Amino acid sequence: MDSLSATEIDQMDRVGNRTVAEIRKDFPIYRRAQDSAFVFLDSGASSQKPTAVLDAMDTYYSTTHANVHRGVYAIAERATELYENARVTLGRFIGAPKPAREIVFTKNATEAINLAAYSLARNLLRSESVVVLTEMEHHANLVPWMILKEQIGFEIRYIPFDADGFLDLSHLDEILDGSSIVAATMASNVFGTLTPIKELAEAAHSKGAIFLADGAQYVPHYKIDVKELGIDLLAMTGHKMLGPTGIGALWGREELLKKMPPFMGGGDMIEDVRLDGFTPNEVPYKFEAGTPPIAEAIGLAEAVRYLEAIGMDEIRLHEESLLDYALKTIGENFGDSVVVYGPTDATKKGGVVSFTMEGVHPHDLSQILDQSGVCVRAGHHCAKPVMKRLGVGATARASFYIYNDKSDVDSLVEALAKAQAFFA
Amino acid sequence: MDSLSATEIDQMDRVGNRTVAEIRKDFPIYRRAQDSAFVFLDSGASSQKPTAVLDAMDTYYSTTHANVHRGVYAIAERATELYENARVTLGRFIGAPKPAREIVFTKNATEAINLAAYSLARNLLRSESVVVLTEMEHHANLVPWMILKEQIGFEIRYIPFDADGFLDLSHLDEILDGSSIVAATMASNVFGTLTPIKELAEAAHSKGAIFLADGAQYVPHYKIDVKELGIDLLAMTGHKMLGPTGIGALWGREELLKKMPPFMGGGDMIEDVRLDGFTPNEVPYKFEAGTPPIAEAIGLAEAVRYLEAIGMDEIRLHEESLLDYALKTIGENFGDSVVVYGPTDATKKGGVVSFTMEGVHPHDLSQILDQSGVCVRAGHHCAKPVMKRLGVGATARASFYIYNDKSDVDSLVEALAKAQAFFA
Amino acid sequence: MSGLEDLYREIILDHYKNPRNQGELPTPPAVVEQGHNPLCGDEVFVYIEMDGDTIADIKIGGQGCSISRSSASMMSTAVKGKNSEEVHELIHRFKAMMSVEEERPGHEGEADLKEFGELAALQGVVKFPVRIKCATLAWNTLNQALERVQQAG
Amino acid sequence: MSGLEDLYREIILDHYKNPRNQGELPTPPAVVEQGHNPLCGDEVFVYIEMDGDTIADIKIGGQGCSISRSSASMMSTAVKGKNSEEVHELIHRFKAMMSVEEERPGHEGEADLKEFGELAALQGVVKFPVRIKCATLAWNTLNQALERVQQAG
Ligand SMILES: Cc1ncc(COP(=O)(O)O)c(C=O)c1O
Ligand SMILES: Cc1ncc(COP(=O)(O)O)c(C=O)c1O
Repeated sequence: MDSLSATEIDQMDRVGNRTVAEIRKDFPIYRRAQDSAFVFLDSGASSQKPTAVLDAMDTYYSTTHANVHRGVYAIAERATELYENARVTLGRFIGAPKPAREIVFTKNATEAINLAAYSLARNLLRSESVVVLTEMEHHANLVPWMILKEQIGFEIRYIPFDADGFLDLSHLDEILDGSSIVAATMASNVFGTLTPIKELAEAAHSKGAIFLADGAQYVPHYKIDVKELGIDLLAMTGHKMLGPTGIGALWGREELLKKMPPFMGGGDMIEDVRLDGFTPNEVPYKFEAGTPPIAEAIGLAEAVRYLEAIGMDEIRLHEESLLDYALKTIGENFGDSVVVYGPTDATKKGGVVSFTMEGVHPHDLSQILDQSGVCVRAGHHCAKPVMKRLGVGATARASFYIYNDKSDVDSLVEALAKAQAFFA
Repeated sequence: MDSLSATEIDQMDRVGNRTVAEIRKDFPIYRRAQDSAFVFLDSGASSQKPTAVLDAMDTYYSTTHANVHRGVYAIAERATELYENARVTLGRFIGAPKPAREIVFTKNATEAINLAAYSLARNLLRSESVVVLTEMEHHANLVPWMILKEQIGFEIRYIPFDADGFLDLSHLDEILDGSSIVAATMASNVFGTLTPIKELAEAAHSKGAIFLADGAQYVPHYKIDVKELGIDLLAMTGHKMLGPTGIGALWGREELLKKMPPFMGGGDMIEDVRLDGFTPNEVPYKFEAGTPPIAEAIGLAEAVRYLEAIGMDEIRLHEESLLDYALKTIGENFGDSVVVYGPTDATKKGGVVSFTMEGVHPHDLSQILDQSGVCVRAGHHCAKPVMKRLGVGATARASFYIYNDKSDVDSLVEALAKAQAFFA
Repeated sequence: MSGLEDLYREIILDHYKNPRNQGELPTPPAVVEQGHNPLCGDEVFVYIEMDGDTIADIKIGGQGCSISRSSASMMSTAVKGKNSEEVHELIHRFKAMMSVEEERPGHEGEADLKEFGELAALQGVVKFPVRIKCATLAWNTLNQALERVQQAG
Repeated sequence: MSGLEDLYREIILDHYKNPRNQGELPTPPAVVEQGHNPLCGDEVFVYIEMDGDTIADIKIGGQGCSISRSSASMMSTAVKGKNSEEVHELIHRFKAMMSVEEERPGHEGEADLKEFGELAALQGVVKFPVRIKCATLAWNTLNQALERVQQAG
């Protein structure tokens, strides 16, 4: 790799105008890890959290905590304001036209998709209906539909993917025919490949179908504008984008959300309750039953501000440079003994490298890498149908974020070499 | 009130072997509030958090955060261990026979009830079925059933309550006849009255019905043993018991949980997924779809340890003494101009006083109390059917917890007098 | 009780204690619309009887806090005898004063406060965000009642 | 690579690279049961053919990591020729060694390790909690297969 230019190295070691070394200072976990190697390459599963996010939550709990939407006293009002501001912050981040009314907070992306699925199913799906998914969905965008199918009996069709992990759109028109809902991931959590969301949304709309995008792996890494993309619903999760656990969101076009019936019932989502029935509240409250994850929403808003300060375009550039270097270095060092799944062109995928090593099961690989402080995921990545298609039970997966740099890739490669030797 | 004995005063100013003044030092919000009055009497809506809980979460994020159940590397294993230990801690706290398999983490009590309702409905409820609730339920235990009723068409019957806010069991046998599910709160969030849970559970079982208890207002304040009570399912919420927002739980008898179909679909709740269907995971994972509220579960476990160290019986004694004093003082100071709802015998209810003041709407009352730093809730308390029965639109509600003492009750009474003067 | 004078102006307390146009109207010819404040349980019933395009009579029912009741009471006196365009304009301006209109008309709203008459007394509510819903409840309900009239017409 | 020797004993790697009793058996007369490790996607198929109450033959299929495959391989050699009571006892003791039995039989398990033969090599897995599921997968699946035999009988 002596062909690396100074600019290329620089790209890997900084994000926008900050060095990765500086950025790491914002993440307390890198402090703890100073005496032992800590090469965290599993942000695709869950990211680390900057101090600013933890502080925002602590400050909230230490000065203003009270239940939201109901109190007339000062700290309850302030808590409500912080919670509602978090909604607007997240909404603006994704280009929501009406952030205050279009963001529904959930506990994670999975709940966001279930909410959409359960709610849409009630008004829209009958035994003769068709729901279209892709073969590379995460279980979060497969199983909710399967559960509903067991109850309602509609048809699920799948858009297939090709050998490089790209969706195969050659029969799209046929597949979408008669569909009421089309739901697809924006970025594969296995391959990292990006899906042509705008095209899919348009195709769905041309059939009169509603289009749901699973942004769990996309929103943390790319600039996104839901209006520009023309999608109807977007699922997101906080813990993959520097936010706390326990928070996610569903964005939906206001007009659509208004038409959707509620999912869970409880406090806050009602306008009136009588013993013989209830009237739902207005959007987005209609979908938020019970005490919401208040501190978590506040933490997520802080994460969004942190990401915005760094710059989403800069984040993408940084990850692309790491990805490019990783793909090349792994290829050079291991040849055919390591198989990388998905495209090898870094511009066409997110910062994710899924691979297997000949003779070493991913589980064992991950365990051995851990001895060198290298954290990668091993398993089916909640995408068992993808694994089946690839003909493997599991892969190892390294994924990058803002706190990773060139040395992390080098550590990965070194550790892989050790593992290979160990099992040789 | 010159009749107060030293013991009675002491009871109000300490919990077990710690003084309230000491306990407040554990709660950072009381630090912030030192220069201005802070009389927090809204723990029934949400409690404050001790430093230990915040620290447990911060330490987790700063040293061990990674997604659970899937990683083979050290911090992911440790995160999984902490999360699973939290399950056991909470389970033991409520006397769960098999804590590791019977606690399902949710985001709040509302999700816990919705989970139970949606899941049970699928196997159990038909248009001719009967679900029995009480007239004093929180919306969280009303609306989920109403949403399902709209879809399935079963009958909902209600156990009424009497003028003192006690359940009227005189027609219980009749009401329960033919029921499949009986669901009742353990403590009214409006009156504070306790419901005869053991008796209700037995009556439900004698009809072959499943009994669900809403413990949101009970678990934070009383020792509870689910086995002893003979209940089948218990909903809990973390933020009312010193825990963080974004976490709750459903406990269920293992045998019952095993029979219940999954609610939400996604990662972690499956054993296998194929394009043509899925096999659910074992309990409790079957009910936990997606990345769970990991830090929140860890925080809740710390809250449980904090409560256990103080002692649940001691907490109850303390609250009872405050309640007793509050009921007497309000009566003496305001006579008929303040109406207290529910029983006036402190031994028969939790630390909750719901009241209205003649000529002052609860909303205005709460706003004026806030000027004196006194935080009480005003509104329908997510129990609109109860309000309707009482013939009021709203009440004011003061509720007590371990960080309250005699001076808080005195401040409340003083502030009430000011409000009365203001609106006279 | 510092800080509260902004919220509880004399005139507000007066309308609260002596609400104008309280009661019901026979429907038809009047229409009635019910409004809820989901956060606190306040309810308002707005009855309007039209004479052509003009609100010939209006009555207010329900229950609520001082802000909600006085706002409804003041609204009833303000809109009686006005035509629907004038009423819509007033609703728009009132909500702008409460800063809940999507496009806030800059300082326009404030400049117009004088014409608001008594209604200007409710301006102080803006500082208490939770109470804004109390103040706007009757206005939103009136808006719905007008929509109902239009649909029927 | 310190720390790893506990997990990856020689004998484990040997069974991983040269798994015993791999393959399938015709069903019937054999029964087959499939096991999943939901956390990582590993799959195992356990085929058993009974001769009366005795496991006359056993074959292992599927895919998995070194721990899962070697545990299955060792299990296959350990249970072949044993009757169902002996097998159940072995399953119980193996799970006790993995500390996943509800009632852990105190130090009993450890004392018995010797009789475990090769299986004792898996003891180190206990220190790696996530891998326990890998080690027990085949055993749980065998247990299910025996249940199926019993139900059919
Ligand atoms: C009796 C009762 N049940 C259920 C709930 C709902 O709890 P959560 O909002 O945390 O879901 C509450 C709290 O408001 C309650 O008081
Ligand atoms: C593509 C995709 N969708 C959905 C999810 C689910 O996210 P969560 O577990 O936060 O609900 C994930 C994360 O695992 C994912 O990668």
